[in-house]
Amino acid sequence: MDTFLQQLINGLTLGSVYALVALGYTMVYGIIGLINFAHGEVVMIGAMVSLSVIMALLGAHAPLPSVVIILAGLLVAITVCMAIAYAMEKIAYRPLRKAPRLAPLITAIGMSIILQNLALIVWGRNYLTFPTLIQPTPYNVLGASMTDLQMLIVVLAGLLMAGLVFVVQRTRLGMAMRATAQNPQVAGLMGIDINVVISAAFVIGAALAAVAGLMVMTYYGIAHYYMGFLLGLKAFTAAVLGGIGNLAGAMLGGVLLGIIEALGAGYIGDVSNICGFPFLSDSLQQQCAASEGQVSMFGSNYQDVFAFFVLILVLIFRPSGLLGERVSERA
Amino acid sequence: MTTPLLELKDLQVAYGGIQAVKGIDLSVDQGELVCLIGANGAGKTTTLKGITGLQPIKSGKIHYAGEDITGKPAFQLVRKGLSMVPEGRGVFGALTIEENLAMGAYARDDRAAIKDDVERVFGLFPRLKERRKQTAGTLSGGEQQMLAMGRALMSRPKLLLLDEPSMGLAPLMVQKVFETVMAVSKEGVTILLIEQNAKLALEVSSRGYVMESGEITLQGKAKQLLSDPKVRAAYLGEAA
Amino acid sequence: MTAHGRGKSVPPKVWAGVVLVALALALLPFVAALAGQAWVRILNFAMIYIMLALGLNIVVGFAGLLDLGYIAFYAVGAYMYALLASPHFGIHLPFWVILPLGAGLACIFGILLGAPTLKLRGDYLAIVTLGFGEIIRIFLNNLNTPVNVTNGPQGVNLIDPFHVAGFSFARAQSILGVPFSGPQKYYYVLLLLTIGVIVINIRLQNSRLGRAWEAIREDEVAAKAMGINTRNVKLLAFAMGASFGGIAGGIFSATQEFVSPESFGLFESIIVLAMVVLGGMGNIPGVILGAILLTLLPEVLRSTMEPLQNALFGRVLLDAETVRLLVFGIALVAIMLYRPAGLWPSAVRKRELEVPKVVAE
Amino acid sequence: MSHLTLLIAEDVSKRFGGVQALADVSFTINHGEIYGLIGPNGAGKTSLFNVLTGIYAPDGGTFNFDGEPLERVKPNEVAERGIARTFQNIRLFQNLSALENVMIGRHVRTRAGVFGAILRDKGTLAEEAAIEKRSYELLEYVGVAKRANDLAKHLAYGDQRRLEIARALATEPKLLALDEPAAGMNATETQALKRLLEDIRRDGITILLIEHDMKLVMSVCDRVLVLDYGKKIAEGTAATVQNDPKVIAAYLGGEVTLNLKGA
Repeated sequence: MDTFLQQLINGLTLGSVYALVALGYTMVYGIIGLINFAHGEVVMIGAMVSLSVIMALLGAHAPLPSVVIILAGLLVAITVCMAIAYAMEKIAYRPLRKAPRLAPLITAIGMSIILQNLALIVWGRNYLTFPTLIQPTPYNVLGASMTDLQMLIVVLAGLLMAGLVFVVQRTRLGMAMRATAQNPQVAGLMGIDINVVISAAFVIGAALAAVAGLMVMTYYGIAHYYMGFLLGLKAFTAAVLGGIGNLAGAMLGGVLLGIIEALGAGYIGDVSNICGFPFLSDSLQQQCAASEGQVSMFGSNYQDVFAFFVLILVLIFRPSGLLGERVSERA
Repeated sequence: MTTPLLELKDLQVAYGGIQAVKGIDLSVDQGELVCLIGANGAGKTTTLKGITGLQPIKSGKIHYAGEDITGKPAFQLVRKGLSMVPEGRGVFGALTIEENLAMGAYARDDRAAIKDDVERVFGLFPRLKERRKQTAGTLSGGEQQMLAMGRALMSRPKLLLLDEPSMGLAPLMVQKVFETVMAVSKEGVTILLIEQNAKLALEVSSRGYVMESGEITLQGKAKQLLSDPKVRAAYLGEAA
Repeated sequence: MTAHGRGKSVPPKVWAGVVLVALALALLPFVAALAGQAWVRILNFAMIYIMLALGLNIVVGFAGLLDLGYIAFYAVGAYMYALLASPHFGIHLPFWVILPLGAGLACIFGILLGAPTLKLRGDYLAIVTLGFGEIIRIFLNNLNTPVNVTNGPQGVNLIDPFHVAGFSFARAQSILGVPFSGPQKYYYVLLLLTIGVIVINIRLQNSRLGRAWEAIREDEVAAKAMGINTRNVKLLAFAMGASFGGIAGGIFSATQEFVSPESFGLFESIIVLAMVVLGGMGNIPGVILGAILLTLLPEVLRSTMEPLQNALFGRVLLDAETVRLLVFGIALVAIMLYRPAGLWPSAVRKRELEVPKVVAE
Repeated sequence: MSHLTLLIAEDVSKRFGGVQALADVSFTINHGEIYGLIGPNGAGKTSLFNVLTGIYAPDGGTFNFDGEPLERVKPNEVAERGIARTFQNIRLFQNLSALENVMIGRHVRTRAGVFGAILRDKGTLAEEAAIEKRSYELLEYVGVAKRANDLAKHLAYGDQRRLEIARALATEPKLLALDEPAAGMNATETQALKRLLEDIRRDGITILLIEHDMKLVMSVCDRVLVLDYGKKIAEGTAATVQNDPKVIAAYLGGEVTLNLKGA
């Protein structure tokens, strides 16, 4: 039982990060129908920039508390990510808004590669370690352990999501975003400059991505130029799982995917234990004997496969996702 | 001789290889209710889209309130008091009625006056007030048309362009819509009305233009057009 | 009626051209060898990429379906060959048995992936195929325990090269007094296969089926209204493309004599996609050009950039590999923005410049 | 069912959200006639086309085509059964040549598969030659043969409309359903279209015609069905329909009386 609860807590933490990233995919997709392939790279840039700033401040021996140093890193990362997302939309996506769907999708893939390799040039090929500014303290939660860092991630992600929901539901800009998502032409007739709205969706998504980048980095303690790819793909899966274009869906999908992954990784070994089968070969039976009857077909190294299976299954059986009602038909 | 509020000079619009509007002249004076009628596919909607920049125009000039607005995007025109109710209504189905109306006032920032205007629209269409918290997608076609018109009024337009407000509506609704058009006109809003329903359009208008295959073939006082056999011919394909 | 069947009477000029090209292709490996055997290997790689790109072109270029997991079929073909012709399982089947098997297995994978997903809209399909590609890679990486199927991240070593009755394509030897290196011998095998793949592609494009693919790409609703069973025809595109990937994979295995999961990452898929896009989606000569250009690019970068940087800065600031990927990314964006039809405008577009033929009869 | 009838539609209905696009529409089309379908904007004409050709499933009602029921049939099967259509806003394969567009129309009446394409055996080559020949003939038939090798998107609007008809004819339909073929044509082009429609009919193909050009409808159609708000309001010869007060009201407006003082 405590494994279950433990995996649930780990899944919730990771899922909160997925949800933040998924919101960026879903906002952009909801408004212009584009899978912004490069969004995962924005997360990576967020992690890298904040790391660089933090290292620089530590290196300068500035007499600042850790929290201030981290916040400074975060602020710079957010600014850089927003600027990148804004430029990306303007240069690579806007000119193709009326082109066939394949074209912007291919430029998005191109942008993803460009950002990744620029990061490779700037930060190198090696894993970078996050300095131990925060020493996570574990707390006992119903027999399982949850660190204060995990709590912070979950709470902060929750607050940010609540903030986004407020912006989208209650502000003028949010209303303009919802209107543009439904019918950009009529939105224009209302006096909305849809270019501004689309830029806003990109920029807000990028800010959330920057925060997510810092969270992942502190959680795992490392950053890498390639980290955005898998994270982005999983977050996209989360968005699809919840119903792409739907904010609540992205949050639900993120948390759900995190939990599926954590539970999957926790239990796949037991589920695929093959020692109970009588038709095992001699060598396998020897392995079973040597490992107290625990030889699994699949281990936790298959963790990353779950997201893809979830993605494929959702798209085949419920392409509109859990909360999505319909997938808008756009030519 | 005052300058007209809206004036089209030799407007030509083409898309996808088809010349939909072949050089038309048209003007609407301050306070007038003018209709542009014609059969389906005559180029009426394309004309409106050309005016509001939704469809790029090929050549010609568009003047509004003494200013050249040729090629200006729609979102800038709203701020100048030129508002359009698109064909098929175009309400935001997932937004509530109140939010739709708020969208209509997007270009304004006088909060108190906006609030008054919402009440004014609700006065015009009590049905909408009853359902203010519902999403617009749940409304019937006629109610959606009312919402679309109410939303356009929220921008406090000087000139209102209406594209086929009666399309697909039951007769009772059509009547209600036209009565509203007249009421709005009486309040001093200048209106250019596009309609397929020629009889109704001419009954409420002071002047009318008849469009056929991208050209204006007849124009004049609404009363005269109403009894002109050529109008009927233009619609039913009879030899006039 | 055969009068306007395409190219019935070939003028002598064209024949002369064909002979010249054939001669040039025959001599090419020896010219390349002057610059080093490495360049012969690069030529061989270019041909493997041409096959891959043409296979992907059927799916993306003809039928308009964005497949980002295409490299998985390449992997299936490569591992098929590696496992059936290496000491790993001690099985040593001849290549002419394995290549068709690999093509067939890749084809089955293509159908398995395509059947449930082809009703999805274009961009969803792209992501699902990408996920599929990653799943295949993860399995290749991990299927070494508890039963060792793929040998995991270490890959499979000592794979048999092509050989027919004692004649090995990997060994250097002198034939009729002319010294041939291993890669040079492979060159001719690859050349034959590549020409075969090109001919098949041209024939497919100019067939009832090729037209159906292009119809679906242009307008799926209209294609249905014309009586085209779009689901089956799309599935066929997927299966055909996958088969070519499988064949290319088998040859890759044999020429390298080593495979590992690392060769089949998402970037390989994107590189092949970049070849198709750069050359011109749907246009066979363009795709071939794209494959050649993008195979040569990293080599050119490697042989110019690093010496250049050494000369300028005294050290290498940017390695060629990074710059190569960066250039691919920039190429994808720039082509879509400025030349969406690719570097080589398609034949159809050229055809319209011709004076309209008077109708036969 | 008489041997004269080709298509029987009974009580066909279709709703979209809150809008009743078609309400219990029934009609029959006889072999060899040109049957007009008219009505104001939004009356449900194109919806009827889409339901007939399998693009949408009807909510209720049945079609019987050529003696057999036509229900829950996919668009490609509808084409195979012998109904070909054109689209209101031209849906040609824009980046393919005019000839290739028509050749694609032959798809459903030909057989060659992967192996035929690769091996180019005698049968496949003969079929290809026959496809090309027939397609040229059809281009000549509709009068765009001179532009056979031009991309569809570079054809003049009227030519595109005619090319779309040629493509539909290539499927060897028993019923040719045309959605506003004269839209965007000038008077001369419309005259040529009228002659083309008469030729097609003379060659034994039945035509279902949606059209807004009333002159064309009245001069070419044997019988006309008038829809308004998704309901059938009249059916008959051009002359009867033209003088039907309900039709006049639907087009010019009449049923609605305004309380001009009340507003």
